[in-house]
Amino acid sequence: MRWHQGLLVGVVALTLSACAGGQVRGADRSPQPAADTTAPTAQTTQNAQTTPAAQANDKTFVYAPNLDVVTDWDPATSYSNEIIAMANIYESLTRYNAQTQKAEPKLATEWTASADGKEWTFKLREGVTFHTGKPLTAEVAKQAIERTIKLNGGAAYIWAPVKTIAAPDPLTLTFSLKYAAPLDLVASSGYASYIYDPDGVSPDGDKDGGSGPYTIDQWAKGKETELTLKAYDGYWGGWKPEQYRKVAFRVTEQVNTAWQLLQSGEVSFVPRLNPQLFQQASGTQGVQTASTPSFQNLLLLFNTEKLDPEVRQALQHAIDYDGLVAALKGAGVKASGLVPPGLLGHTPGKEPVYDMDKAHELLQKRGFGVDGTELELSLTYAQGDDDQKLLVTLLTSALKKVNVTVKAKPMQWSAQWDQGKKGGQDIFVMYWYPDYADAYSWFYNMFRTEKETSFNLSYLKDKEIDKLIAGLPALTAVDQVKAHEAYADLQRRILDEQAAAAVPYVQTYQRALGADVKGYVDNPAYPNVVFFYDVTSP
Amino acid sequence: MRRLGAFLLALIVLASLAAPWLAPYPEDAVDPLSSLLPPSPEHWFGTDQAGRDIFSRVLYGGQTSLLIAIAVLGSSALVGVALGMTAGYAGGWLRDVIMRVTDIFLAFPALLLSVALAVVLDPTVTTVIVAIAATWWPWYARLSMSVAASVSTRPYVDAARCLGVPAPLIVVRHVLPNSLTPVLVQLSLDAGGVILTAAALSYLGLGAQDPIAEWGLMVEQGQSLISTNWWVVTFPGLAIVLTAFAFNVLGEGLRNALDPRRTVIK
Amino acid sequence: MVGYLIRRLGQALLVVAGVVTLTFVIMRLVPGDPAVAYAGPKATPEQLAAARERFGLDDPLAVQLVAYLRDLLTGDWGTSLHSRQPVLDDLALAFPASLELVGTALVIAVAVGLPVGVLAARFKTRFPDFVVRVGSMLAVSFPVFWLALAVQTIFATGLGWFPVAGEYDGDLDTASPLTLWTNITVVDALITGNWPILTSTLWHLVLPALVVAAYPAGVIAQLTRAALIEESTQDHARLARALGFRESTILTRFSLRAALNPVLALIALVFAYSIVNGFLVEAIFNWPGLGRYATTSIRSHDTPAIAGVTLLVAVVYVLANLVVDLLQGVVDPRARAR
Amino acid sequence: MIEVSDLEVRYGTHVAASVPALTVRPGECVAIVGESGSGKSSTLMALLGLAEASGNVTICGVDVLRAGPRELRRLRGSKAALVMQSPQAALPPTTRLGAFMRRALKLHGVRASMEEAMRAVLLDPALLRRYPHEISGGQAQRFAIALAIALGAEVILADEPTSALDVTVQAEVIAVLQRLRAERDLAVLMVSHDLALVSTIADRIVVMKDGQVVGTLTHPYTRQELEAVFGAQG
Repeated sequence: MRWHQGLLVGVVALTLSACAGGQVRGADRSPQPAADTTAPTAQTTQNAQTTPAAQANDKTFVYAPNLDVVTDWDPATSYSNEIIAMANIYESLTRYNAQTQKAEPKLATEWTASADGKEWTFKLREGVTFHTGKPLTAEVAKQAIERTIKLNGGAAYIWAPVKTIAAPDPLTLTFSLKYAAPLDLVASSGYASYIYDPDGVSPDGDKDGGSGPYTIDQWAKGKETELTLKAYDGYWGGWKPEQYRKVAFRVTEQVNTAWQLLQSGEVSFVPRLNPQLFQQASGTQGVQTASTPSFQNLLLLFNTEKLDPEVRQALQHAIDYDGLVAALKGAGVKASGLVPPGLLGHTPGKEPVYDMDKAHELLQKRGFGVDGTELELSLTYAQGDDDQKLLVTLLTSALKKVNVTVKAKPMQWSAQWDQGKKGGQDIFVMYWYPDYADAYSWFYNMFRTEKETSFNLSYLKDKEIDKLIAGLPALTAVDQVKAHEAYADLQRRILDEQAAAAVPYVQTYQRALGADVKGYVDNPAYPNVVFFYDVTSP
Repeated sequence: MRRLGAFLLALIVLASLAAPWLAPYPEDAVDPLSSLLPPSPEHWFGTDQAGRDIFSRVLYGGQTSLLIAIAVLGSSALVGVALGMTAGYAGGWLRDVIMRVTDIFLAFPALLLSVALAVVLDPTVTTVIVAIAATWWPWYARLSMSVAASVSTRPYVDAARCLGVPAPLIVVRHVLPNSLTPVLVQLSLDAGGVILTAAALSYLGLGAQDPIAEWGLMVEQGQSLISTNWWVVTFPGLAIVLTAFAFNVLGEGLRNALDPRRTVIK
Repeated sequence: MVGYLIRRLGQALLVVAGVVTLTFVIMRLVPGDPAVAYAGPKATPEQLAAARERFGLDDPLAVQLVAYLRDLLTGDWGTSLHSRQPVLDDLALAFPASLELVGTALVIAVAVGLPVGVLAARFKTRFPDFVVRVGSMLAVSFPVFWLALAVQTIFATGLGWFPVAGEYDGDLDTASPLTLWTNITVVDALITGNWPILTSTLWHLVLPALVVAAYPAGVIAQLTRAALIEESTQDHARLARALGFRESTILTRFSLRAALNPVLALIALVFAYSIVNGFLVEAIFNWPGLGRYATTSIRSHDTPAIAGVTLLVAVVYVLANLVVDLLQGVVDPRARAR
Repeated sequence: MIEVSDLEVRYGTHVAASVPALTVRPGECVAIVGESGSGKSSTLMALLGLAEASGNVTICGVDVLRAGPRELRRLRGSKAALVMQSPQAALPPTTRLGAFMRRALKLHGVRASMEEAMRAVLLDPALLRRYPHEISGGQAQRFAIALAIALGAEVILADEPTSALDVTVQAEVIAVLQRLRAERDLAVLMVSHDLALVSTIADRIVVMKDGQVVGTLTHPYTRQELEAVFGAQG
C-alpha cells in the first residue's frame, strides 16, 4: 500500500514542476508604466477634463472572430485571419476607399506616376515613429518592402511589377517598374504592403515593428481572449478621449454564442451573423447592424474542356438567382458580371436570368433534356458552408426537372482544390476575393491560360482573352476609362461567349455591433477588418 | 420495463419505414419562399432554412438512423465475433495478436477514429457505417473471446476434440451458440450509442450530407437558428433522444431477461 | 507486482505505437495536399512546393512514418500545419482546459452516479430504483451537442443563471492576473489564491461540466447498481445477513468496496470517451480546450496535429487504465495478488 | 435449543421443503442428509428467517417466523450462527478478518476476546490482520466457527461445512466443532450429502428426498438401517 501512494504523489509533483513556470498571464509585459493597467473606473471619466493626465476612456472594444486570430505575426508573409489585428498595428503607404474607388493617403501624403505608369514617387508623412521608437524614413520603408519581396510569402506577388526601389531623401520613395501597374492600388493591399521596422518583427508576438495606432498588449494562443491590443501613445494621429484605448479579440466559434454575448454587452462586434439572427438583431434594443456589399462573390466555374458550350449556357440559366438571394435573406446581393460593385471594372446591367425553358432548349440542342439522354454532372463545393449548401440544393432540384442529375460533393478546400487542379469535376463552386482593390485579380488568377492549373478551374485556354488580361495593369495605371471598356469586353467574352462561369451573388457583410459604437465604416477592401482608431464610444 | 422499450422502438421503426406514406411532403421538397416557417397545421414541426418540412425529414431521418444502426451493429458483430471466436478457441500467439490489435482499436477514441476515417472516405452514409463499425467491432471481439475461452474449456468441447472433430466445426456447433447470448445483449445496449455517434459525426459535417435527411445533420443546420427559429434544432434532437432511449430500455430489458447474472461493461 | 507493472507498461506502449501508426497512415491517405494548410488557401505553386519540401510531404509514406515515429520519441510531435507551431506546444496550451472540463465533469459524474447507484441497489425493484434506472437511461440517450445547446439556451440565455460562454470573465485578465503553473485555471487559481478568477471559472464551468457529466453519470449509476446487486447475492452477503447486519450496512460497508472494481475500470474508459465528447461541448460554450484545435485541424486536415490529438487522447486512455490498475490494488486487496 | 414443527419452505408457489417435526437440544448434533436439490439448504435458511416459510420455528425461545426484523437481527449471530459451504466466498473480500469480527461484536454489543476465540478454534490470532483470500479454506471455516463462539452463539447451523475442503482439513474442522459442542453445550444442526462423515458425529440423521423427510435414524446406526433408507432407491 505504501509504495502506491509514493508513486501517485511522485507523478503529481512531476507534472506540476514540468509545466510552465510562474509566468504571469494577465500582467503587462511591455515596459508600460504600471499606472496604465490599473485604469480608474467609469465614474472618474466625467472629471477626465479636469485631470488631462488621467485616462480618457478605458473602455475595451471586444471583437468576436469565429476563427483563431493569429497564424503568422510577420507583416511580410501574413496572409490569413490576423489581418483584423495587423491592419490596426501596421500601416501601408495608402488605404483604399470603396466610395471613391481610389487609394487615399496614409503613410504617403502624396504620390505621382510617370506618363507610362512605370515610374512612381511617394512623399512620406513627417513625425511618424514605429512602436520600436525608430522614426519612419524612406530608407526603412525601402528595407521593409525589399524584405517582403525577398521572403516571397503570402501575397508578396503583388510587388511583381517592381524592378528597383530608391530613397533619394529621407521622405521620398521612388519605384521603377518592369511594366506599367497601378502602384497606388498595390500599396493599399490588405496583405504584404505594410511599411514596418524589420527589427520589431517577432514570430511569437511579444513585440511588433508597426507604426499603427495600436500595439500588441497580450497574446495567449488557444485561449478564449486570444489577443489584446493597447493604444500606442506616440501615434502620429494623436488621441481623442472618446476613442478606444484597448482592444480584445474573444474567439467565439458558434455564431449563436456570439449573438448572446453581443446582447449581454460582453462583446462589441460580431463580423458575421446568419441571416435570421441578422434580421432579429436589426430589431433588438442595444444592438446596431451594418450591411455592406463585400468584394467577395460566389463563382461556379464550368469545365470548358468537358462540357459543351450550350450545356454551360444552360447551367447559367438553371440557377434560381432570385430564389437564392431571397433564401439568403440579405447575406448576398444579385451579382452583375464578374466584378463586384465598388471596384473599377464593375459593369452594371449584366444580371443573369433564371430561365428553365431556355436552359432545357439549350440542353436539347446537345441531345440531353427530358426526352434525351440523362446528363450527369459532378460538382464540388465547400464543406460546412451553409450558403453554398443552399445554392447546391436549389441547383440540384432545378436540374432534376430537366433530366440532369448533379452529384454534389462537399469537400475541404485543400481536397477540393487538389482535385480541381487535376480537372476532376464538371462544376467547381468557390468564393473569390482580391488581395488588393483591383478587379485584375479575378481575371489574372481564374481566366488566364495556365500551364500548371492553379486557380483557372474552368480550364479556359483562349489567346484573345489572355492578351486582354495582360494589358489590364497598364490601362488601370494610365487610362481608367479604357481600362473599364477592357473589363466589359473581357466579361462579355468569358460569361456570354465562352459561358465559362456563373456568378450567383456578391456576399454582403452582415455585421452586428453594440449600440454604443459610433462611426463604424465597413471597408470591403480589408475583409472583416475594423479600424478601431476610427470608431468612438460616447 | 422491457415492454416499454419494445413498444417505443416498434413505434419508431414503424414510423420510419412508413415515412414515404406518412410524411406529408417528399424528403427533399425545397421551397425557398416558405423557409423557416414555425410549426403549423400544414407543417407540424415547421420548415428549415431551405423550406423543407421538418416533420417529413425527421421521419426519413429515422430510416437513415436505423439503417446506420443495423448496418454498423451487424458488420461489427460479424467481424468481432469471428475474430473473438478464433482468438478464444485457438489461444496461444494468435490470441495475443488479435487481442493486441483489439486493444489498439479500443484505445482509439471511437469518435476520433470515425472522424479520421470519415475525412479519408468522402462523407456519405456508408462512410459513417464504416467509420463507426471500425471502432465498435473490438467490443464484440473482446466479449466473444472471453466467452469462447470459457466455453471451450467445457468437458464436452474436449470430448469433441478427442473424437477428432475439426476445429471450425466445434467452434460453430458448440462454442458459437453459447456465446451468442451475451453478444446479443450487448448489441441491443450499443444501438443507442451507435445512433449518438452517427449523429455526432453528421453534426461535425463528416457524416451524411445534404439533402439526405439525418438527425445529427439537421441539428447542426438548425443550431445557429436556436434563438430565432427554435423548432429547426429541437425536433431532430428529440428524435435522437427518443430513439436512443428506446434502444437503451430494450437493451436493459433484454439483458435482465436473457442474462440476469452477467454485468457487462460497455 | 513490479513485474506485472512493467508488462502492463510494455502493452501500453505497444498500443500507443499502434494508434499512432494507424492515425498517420489514415491521415496520409486523405485526398488533397496537406501543404495547403500551411501555405494558405491562395498559395502560389512555388509556395506550395516549398511547404511540401519543408515537411517532406513528397517522400514515400513509409519514410514519412519512420521519420514521424523517430521524432515522436525525441519529443518532437511535428509542426502543426495550420498553426505553424510545434504540435506539442499547441497541445500543452489547449489540453489543460479540456482536462479541467472533463475532470470536473467526471468528479460530478462519480459524485452523482455512485450514490444514486447505491440507492437504486438498496431499494431494488421499488420506486427509487425505477426512477434511477429511467433517469440514467435518459442521461445516456442525450446527444451531448444537442444537450449543450438546450442547456445553454435555457439556463444561460433564458434564465441568465449562468454565464453564456467562456472560461472566466474577460476583464479579470487585467483586474486580477493569474500566475500559470499547471495551465489548468482552477488549479492555478487555487494554488495562487486568486479567488476572483477561481469563482468566475467555477461559475463558467457549471453548465459545460454538467453536460459532459451526463453520459458518465448515467453509466456509472447503471454499473454501480448492477455490480452491487450482483455482490449482494454472493455468499458473504448472506453470511453478513445471518450475522444480523442491516441491509444498508452490508451494501455500503462490504459490497460497495468490492463493486468499485468494475466501476473504476469504467471510469478510465469513460474518461477518454468524455474528452472527445468535450470537444463538441467546448465549441458551444467557447471553452478554450482542445476541441477548437481538433476541429480546425480536422477541417484543414492538418495531419501532424490530428495525429497529435489522437495520440494524446490514446495516451490519456492508456494512462487512465494504468492509474485505475493501481487504484484497484488500493481499493480491492484481491487485485493486489494479481 | 431448536424446535421445529410442520415447517413448509416455499419459493413463490413451489414448496421446496416440508419438515413435520425436528428438535435439537443443547449439546446434541443433528444432521440433515440428502442429494442436492432435496431442500436441505432451504430448510436451514428458513430456520434463520432468511427464506419464505410457514409453520413454526423457535430457536433459543425466539419464534423466528413471527418475530420482528429487529428481534430477528438480535437472534442472528448472537444466538444462532451460520457456517457456510465455501469458506472464502463467505467472508467479505475487502475487509480484514479482525475488522469484520470486531464490527460483528460491536453490532451485538458483545465484549469478547477475539484472540481467545481464535485460539479456541486452533487459529493463530495474527491471522486476524489477513484478508479472506490470504488464508486457506480450512482456516476460513474455523474462523467462521470462532466468529460464532465469540458472539456467544448457542446454536450453530452448518450448511455443508466441509464439502469444499479436502479430507485432512475436514477432520480438523469436525474435531473443533465436536470439542466446542461438548465444552459449550452447543446445539448443532448440520446439512450435508456426505453420509459417511455425518454418521461419525451426528446423534440423529434426518434423511430428506425431494423436499420430504423420508426417515430418521438414531445413533448407533446399523448397516441395515442405512441400506433400508438408501438402498431402497438403488
